[in-house]
Amino acid sequence: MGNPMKIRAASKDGVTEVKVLMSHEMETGLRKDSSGNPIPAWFIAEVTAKLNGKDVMTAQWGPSVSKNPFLSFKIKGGKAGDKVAITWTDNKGDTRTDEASVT
Amino acid sequence: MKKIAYISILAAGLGLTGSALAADHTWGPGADDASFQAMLKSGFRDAGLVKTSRLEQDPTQAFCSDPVYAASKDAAKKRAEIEAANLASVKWPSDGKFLGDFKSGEKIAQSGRGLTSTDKAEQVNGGNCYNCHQLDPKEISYGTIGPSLTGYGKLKGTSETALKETWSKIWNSKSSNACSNMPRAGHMGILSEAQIKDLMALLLDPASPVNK
Amino acid sequence: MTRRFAVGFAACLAVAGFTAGSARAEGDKTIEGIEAYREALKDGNPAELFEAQGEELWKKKAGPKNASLETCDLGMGPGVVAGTYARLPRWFKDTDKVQDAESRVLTCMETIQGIDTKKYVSAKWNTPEKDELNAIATYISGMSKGEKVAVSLDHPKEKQMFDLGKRMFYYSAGPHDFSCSTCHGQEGVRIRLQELPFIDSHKGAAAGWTSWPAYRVSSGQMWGMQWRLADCFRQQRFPEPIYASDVTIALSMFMASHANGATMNTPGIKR
Amino acid sequence: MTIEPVNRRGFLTRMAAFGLTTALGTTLVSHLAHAEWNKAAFDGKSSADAYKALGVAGAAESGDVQILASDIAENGAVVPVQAVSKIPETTQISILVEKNPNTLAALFEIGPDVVPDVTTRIKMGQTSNVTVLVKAGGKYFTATKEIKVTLGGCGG
Repeated sequence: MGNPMKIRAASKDGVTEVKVLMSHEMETGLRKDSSGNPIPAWFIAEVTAKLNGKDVMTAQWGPSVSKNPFLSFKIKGGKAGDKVAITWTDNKGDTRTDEASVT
Repeated sequence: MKKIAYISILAAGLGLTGSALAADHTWGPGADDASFQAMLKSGFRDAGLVKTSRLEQDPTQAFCSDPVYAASKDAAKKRAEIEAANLASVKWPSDGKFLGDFKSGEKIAQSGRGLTSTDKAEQVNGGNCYNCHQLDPKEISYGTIGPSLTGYGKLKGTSETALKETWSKIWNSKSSNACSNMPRAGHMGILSEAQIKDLMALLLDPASPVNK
Repeated sequence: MTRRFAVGFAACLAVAGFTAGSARAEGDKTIEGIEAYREALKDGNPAELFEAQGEELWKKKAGPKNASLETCDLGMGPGVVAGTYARLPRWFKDTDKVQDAESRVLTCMETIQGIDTKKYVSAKWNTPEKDELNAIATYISGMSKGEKVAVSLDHPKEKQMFDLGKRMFYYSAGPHDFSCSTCHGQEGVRIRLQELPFIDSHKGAAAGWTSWPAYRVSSGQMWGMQWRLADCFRQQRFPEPIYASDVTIALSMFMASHANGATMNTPGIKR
Repeated sequence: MTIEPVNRRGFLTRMAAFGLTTALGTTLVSHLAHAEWNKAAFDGKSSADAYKALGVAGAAESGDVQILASDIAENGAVVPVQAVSKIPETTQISILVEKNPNTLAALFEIGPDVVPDVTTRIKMGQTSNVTVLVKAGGKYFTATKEIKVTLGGCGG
């Protein structure tokens, strides 16, 4: 399930700027723990952004996206009250969706 | 209240600066030594290889922990004594050779590792040099607490005076400046004699990037 | 001495085919690049994720008494969180101690929730216990964002803590002879590329105090002031300061009261 | 992968200009979300590997692709990168870090309702060229910038 995301979506001059912070370790799989055992890769692999239930952007990520990822993008249109939903799915199959209203 | 103001003016007159001055009873006569010692004792615990005994001070550390007194005119004699004692502790290279390998010296200068509570015993200590000094001009990530040492060897040459001055500064920085911010690498066993030779080469070898 | 080194520096670069002027431009470019980098980070501070977690922990019933921390008195009365971080550390009548936000949370966990906080104090950094405390401190600090620091030294114990903190700041020990002041005792210097605030001044203390708790991008961890101080001591090659001990409160008091009047910008984001 | 979706997307983008997106968007963009995670591309150890796995036959450098990032990163763990395409019919934006153990960092499928302007933060193991690869109208375009990663803190 993971921890909640922080989503901000603000509409200005016909463009909605969306900023998302996700809570995730984004472990590369290349690091070792203190006893020298490799730490398995664990990262968000797919991200989907929806506006009012409709896909507007998807992304595929590798483990070199930073820990606690930040994503910012711009939707054409969008107005106050519209719903922006973000879903991520990690390589272990864990997934989480959060939603925010456009302001 | 009046007395404090008077002391402040007096201190300002002596050319002392900084808010260290406002140090009413932080140090010296009237200071609450008992509370401070109790705070130290209750405030720390052993962690990894680091024991609470590290909080015990040698005379140099104790002297420098009161920055107002340490920098005062009254303490001039004491400063000289501390410098002399530190200079006397300098061990010169056992084989008479001052310069090692500058490439290895660069690695030692880059490393800030060793002797922390999270370091393992087998960790080779670094010199922490780039934390405070510029050395190889190609390294853009350097600190400024100490002076730039870029071009140091060009400036100093390799006369015996230069070798000894540089060696004693690295081995025991307090030999020339009682309360220098610089660690006493040789004296405190942070770096080995061989490591110090390599740092000497980094600074003084004409082929070192520091002197290119 | 300084001038001689400067001459050496210029000469060296001339040999390498630069002029002193371009060398300076090069240095400025480095600093500019770093500033642009920091600016870019401000746009989305992952500390917000921890603020949200902290708020949840604050409001969640827990412990033998199955109570939330919502009635905790952080100095402005039970239940008040907003503005408290900017007024801490302070003396509390019930404990007769000067406490910072983090030590006060421990008190509330004990008295309100009935939790034995020993394991919270002894837990290492980066454990669930310490992560909880950091998240709660982050939440509390966020509720003072924009507030002016207003720490009192009126109570004798508050003044005593300040004095002890100042003395601790200048206390040199360990294999490297380091004290806090080795790095934070003068204006305008840096370690590597990291500028170091001069903590025994209003400006420097304000820069430090008003930006912690902060998200560390290097580790992806959320650090409260307790962790910040503990890691300073680690790098000083000192033993480990005990969480919420007087040593940590004293240094916080020294820093926070120097920062009086500055605006809290917490939680921050740091390298 | 067939060429068909590309053409449809191109069509869609052109239609968007006429304000028809709302009418057509829902059905046409749906394949966006279900593209399978491209393991071969993310496993690639070089730009060449990643390009091959992505089906990039040749990419031209273009002034209409922008990579906005500071010249220096104070810490390689978090390097903010903004990738912008001014090229019409942009459908995909990828970020590649040449010297990372795995070159491809992120790939964005840009629907017609989204401005081709995305910002994220990536890890960099060392100073490296960073490339933004844009797919527009079925062709590929790039912009590359070196980002220096410095050693911060006390080097410990």
